[in-house]
Amino acid sequence: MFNVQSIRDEFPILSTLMNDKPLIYLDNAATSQKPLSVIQAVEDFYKTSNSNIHRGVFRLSEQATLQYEATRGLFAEFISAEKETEIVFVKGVTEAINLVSYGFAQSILKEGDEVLISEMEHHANIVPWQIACEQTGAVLKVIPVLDDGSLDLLAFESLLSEKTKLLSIVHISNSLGTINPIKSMIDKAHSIGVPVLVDGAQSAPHMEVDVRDLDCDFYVFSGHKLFAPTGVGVLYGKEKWLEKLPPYQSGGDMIEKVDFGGTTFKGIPGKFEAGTPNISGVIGLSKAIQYLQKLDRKEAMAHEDALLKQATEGLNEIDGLRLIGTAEAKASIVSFVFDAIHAHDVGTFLDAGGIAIRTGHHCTMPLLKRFNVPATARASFAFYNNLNDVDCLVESLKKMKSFFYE
Amino acid sequence: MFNVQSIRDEFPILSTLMNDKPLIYLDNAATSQKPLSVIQAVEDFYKTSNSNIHRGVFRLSEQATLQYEATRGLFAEFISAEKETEIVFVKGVTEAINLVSYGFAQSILKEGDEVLISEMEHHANIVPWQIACEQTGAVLKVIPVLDDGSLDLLAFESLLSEKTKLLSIVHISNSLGTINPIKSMIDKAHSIGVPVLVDGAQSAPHMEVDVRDLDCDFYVFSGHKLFAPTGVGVLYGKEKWLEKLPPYQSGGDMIEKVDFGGTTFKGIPGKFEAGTPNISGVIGLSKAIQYLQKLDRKEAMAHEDALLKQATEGLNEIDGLRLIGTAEAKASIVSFVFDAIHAHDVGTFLDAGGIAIRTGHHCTMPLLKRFNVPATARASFAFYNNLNDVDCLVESLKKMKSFFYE
Amino acid sequence: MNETDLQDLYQSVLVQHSKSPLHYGKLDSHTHYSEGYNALCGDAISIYLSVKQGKIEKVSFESASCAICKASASILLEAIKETNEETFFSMQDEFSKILDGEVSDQMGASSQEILAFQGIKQFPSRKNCALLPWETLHKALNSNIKD
Amino acid sequence: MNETDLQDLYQSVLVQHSKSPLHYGKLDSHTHYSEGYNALCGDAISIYLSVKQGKIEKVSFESASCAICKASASILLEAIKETNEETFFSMQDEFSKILDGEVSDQMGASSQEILAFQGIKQFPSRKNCALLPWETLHKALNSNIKD
Ligand SMILES: Cc1ncc(COP(=O)(O)O)c(C=O)c1O
Ligand SMILES: Cc1ncc(COP(=O)(O)O)c(C=O)c1O
Repeated sequence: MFNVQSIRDEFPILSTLMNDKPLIYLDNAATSQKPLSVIQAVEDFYKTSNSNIHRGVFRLSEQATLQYEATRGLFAEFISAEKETEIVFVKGVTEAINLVSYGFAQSILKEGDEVLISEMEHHANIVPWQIACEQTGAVLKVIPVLDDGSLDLLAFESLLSEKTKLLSIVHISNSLGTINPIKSMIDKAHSIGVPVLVDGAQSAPHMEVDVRDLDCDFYVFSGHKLFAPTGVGVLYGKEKWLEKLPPYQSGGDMIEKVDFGGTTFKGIPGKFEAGTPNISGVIGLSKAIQYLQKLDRKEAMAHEDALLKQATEGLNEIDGLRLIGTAEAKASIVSFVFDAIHAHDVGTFLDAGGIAIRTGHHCTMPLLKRFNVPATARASFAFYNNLNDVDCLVESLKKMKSFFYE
Repeated sequence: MFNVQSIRDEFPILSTLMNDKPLIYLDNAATSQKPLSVIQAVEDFYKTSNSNIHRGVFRLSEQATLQYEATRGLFAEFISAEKETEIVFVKGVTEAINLVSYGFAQSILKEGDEVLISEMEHHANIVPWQIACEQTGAVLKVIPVLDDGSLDLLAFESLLSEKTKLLSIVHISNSLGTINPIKSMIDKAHSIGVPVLVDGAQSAPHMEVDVRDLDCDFYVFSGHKLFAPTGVGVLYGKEKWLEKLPPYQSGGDMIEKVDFGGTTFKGIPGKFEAGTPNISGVIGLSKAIQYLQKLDRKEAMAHEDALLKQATEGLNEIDGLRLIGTAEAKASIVSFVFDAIHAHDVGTFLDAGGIAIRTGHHCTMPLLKRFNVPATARASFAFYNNLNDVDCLVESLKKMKSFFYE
Repeated sequence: MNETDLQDLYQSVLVQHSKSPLHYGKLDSHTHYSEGYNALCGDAISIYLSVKQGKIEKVSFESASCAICKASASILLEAIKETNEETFFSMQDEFSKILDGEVSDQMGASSQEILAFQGIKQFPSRKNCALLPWETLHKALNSNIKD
Repeated sequence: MNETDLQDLYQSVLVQHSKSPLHYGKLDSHTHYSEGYNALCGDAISIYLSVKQGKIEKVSFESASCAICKASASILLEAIKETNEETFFSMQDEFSKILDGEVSDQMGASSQEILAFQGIKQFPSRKNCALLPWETLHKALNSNIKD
């Protein structure tokens, strides 16, 4: 049995108050909370072994380097990557996609080429490609979204062509919760030689990811959504792709030899990791991965599915509330709007009751435009949420209606 | 009186052991240790108020946003910047220089233009400019270093010209300790309209920095060298320059409006801060700044000068040891080589006695080539080091000589 | 923060304005126009003005925005109508004081309705909602279309 | 880690080799050549080989490197001289086991001097110093210049 209470006990923030009410944290798609083991690992690092890495022969630096590098192996195992050199540490999904889009703009995209994304992408998977296209004369193509919030797969097939140099697609929509059929999309793309980048910001926290099974060419993660500290993330890239891309940021640690006559770079993954990295962040990430490895992730997912089901049923009972995103395959994210109450006002009302949800465009403006709403209210659940959290949400929304309507 | 012991008590790591000996940490130029207040602020954030910023109307997110944004004001005050919108949060000095060099490559540098750096730059202030020059046809010019490790200022004056589009120069050399006369260099550069970027990685931890007095156009910092967590840093830029540079990374939070027909960006500093930032890092940074603001920095500097003096005298007494970098104006960094013992072996020997120094090229390969040494041993002191640390270093080096020579 | 604070924020006058805003719609012939966005929440507003010889003769707005923003626009336009730039600037000063909770007897230019925004000081993240119409009107005044 | 570990690391045979390395200098006529760097510490080494009909006839190296690296190069070249590629590869296998502290009786190809590197297992960051000449020789063997 999945014991939510014992899991909740490992997340200190879940027993705090917000606005004098017990905190009900339903903004997990924006950022996740951290288990004690992660928090303590960061603390211990600074109290007992802080040192810069990759450059010291002294014990402290050696240990920090080992801890840092061991995380690469751990993460490779976590996502079933073939080699740990395919794991690049970055700041987060935004940096990861910028690294790849910069590389494509520098050395792959030419005038008339196409990059294919979808209408449900996060701005982090739109704007870098707009810029890369502008710089190279390539064209950005967009897979439309259907009324239920799923991708228009017929359109996808007709948009995919020999001109496509990359398909860059979100695994789970942070706005709608839609789970895209990326495995079959990757198969289709590969069948005509198109590489695929998967934005895994929302999927890694919810499900097991096996990059070798998916056979994606790139997969990107943000640590802060994966129960790890802020300021750290991972770019997974197949060796052949990481070899092909040029370095991104340059400076210390990513070079083999610097000379005013010419500089040579390290191999992968080093060539992408310039400067002092977020060492404590990576160490925190390793603890988060270990935490997830101990969890029964299938049960955690089943629990999240139960939360989603209860939330969907509860919200559907509220008059004047409309769910945005009702695809069949959905992760535990619910986005909704009211006829006569703006999402922002919904958020403020819930907040007063200790319930933290997100309101706005969720960095998916084109998607909201497609649904013709300026903003939605979004509740997103993690495995440490419980059915009581769901009930409180639904009850508060009912109370809210009478507050605004009477 | 400057009470070193009470300061040491605030840095937990200084009372730990390394290789069963009390840790003597002399690698401060690589990264600094953190006071308890910084460590605890990060811990508290994750235990009580972790949330994403800039996007939430709920109290938790509001508080995180306020803490994050307040750090901007604090930092602006710390370096006497005119406006807090001139403070951009980045990963560290490496990212800061990459941001500026990318902007220069995109929208300023043209064929035949020149970028002026020096022979004592860290790789982070060399390689990005090599790449920017390669991409634009601009030429990288290099101010030579004299035998004592100071800049050749006559050469500087003749290298500076109307063709120069930027002078990018380190304030304090991390390899040699040399303090460059940047104020007069900035004056000279400005007199012919050349903007100046100062690499402050080593200066901010050692001295008060007043960017308005210096009148520099950019000044860059790494938090981890400034007693703050890893993975956070600051780019200071004059408003007119930040306005002029194009955005760097793109994605969420740096946009005003995203549309497939065209995207508009936020103003400064937002346009440079794409994606979820290192929130806990910024909060840690704010505590580090507060810590430094409470310190009497003039006394701390005088204390560091005393450490430098004692170290220099002690090392000069050792036969076969040669100091690299003997400029008159020096911060508390000593680099040295032995005739017959490689720096790496020096490092290992000291490490066995609990003394952490750095050995190698310190990410300044061209500088070491100029001095014709493959590597140096470097001890760098912070205000929390004491005279006993210096004595232990000198004594251990003497013991080492008999270990290797007998 | 609690229900009372919520009631302070959403005073009935504000809720009323947000449900039936004054001056809602496009102005066919306007001399000044501007759009404003609040990237945080997705609020968007357009403000139309017709200014003749220094006098703000006609006003209107359209918005996709929250109750606070809509009420703020409605109340602002009603207050500003048939006055001039100077009146707007002095009201704007007072308004930002009100949002910070600094209400004093000296406040002359502002209507009673504007004082209803006092409750916002408990909700710092909502200040921008109230300010958006003011900032947009300010921009509009600088955007002389034809004169 | 303590003085004894240090003495294990810097065994006198190693210190001896590092002070008076064998085969130091350039080979005028070589068939194979490679350079190696250790970016961590700045160690740099060049290895020259003259291979005829599968036999490694002449060997030499030049380096700006630490004692461990220099001793490793000196001992390696002495051991490899007048053998062939296969011998090198089996010695390389054994060498990496020795660095990990896995020393067994089965070890045949390696000279006694190579066993002196056992002490390094207490100093993980120094392994690369010992390995650099081996990796560079490996690269050199793949770098046939004229044949
Ligand atoms: C689907 C998706 N992609 C990208 C991002 C951007 O991630 P980050 O802000 O951590 O870089 C997010 C999170 O905001 C997301 O949900
Ligand atoms: C002078 C100087 N510049 C730049 C850097 C690079 O800083 P970071 O690695 O924090 O980006 C350093 C530190 O290594 C430095 O000492």
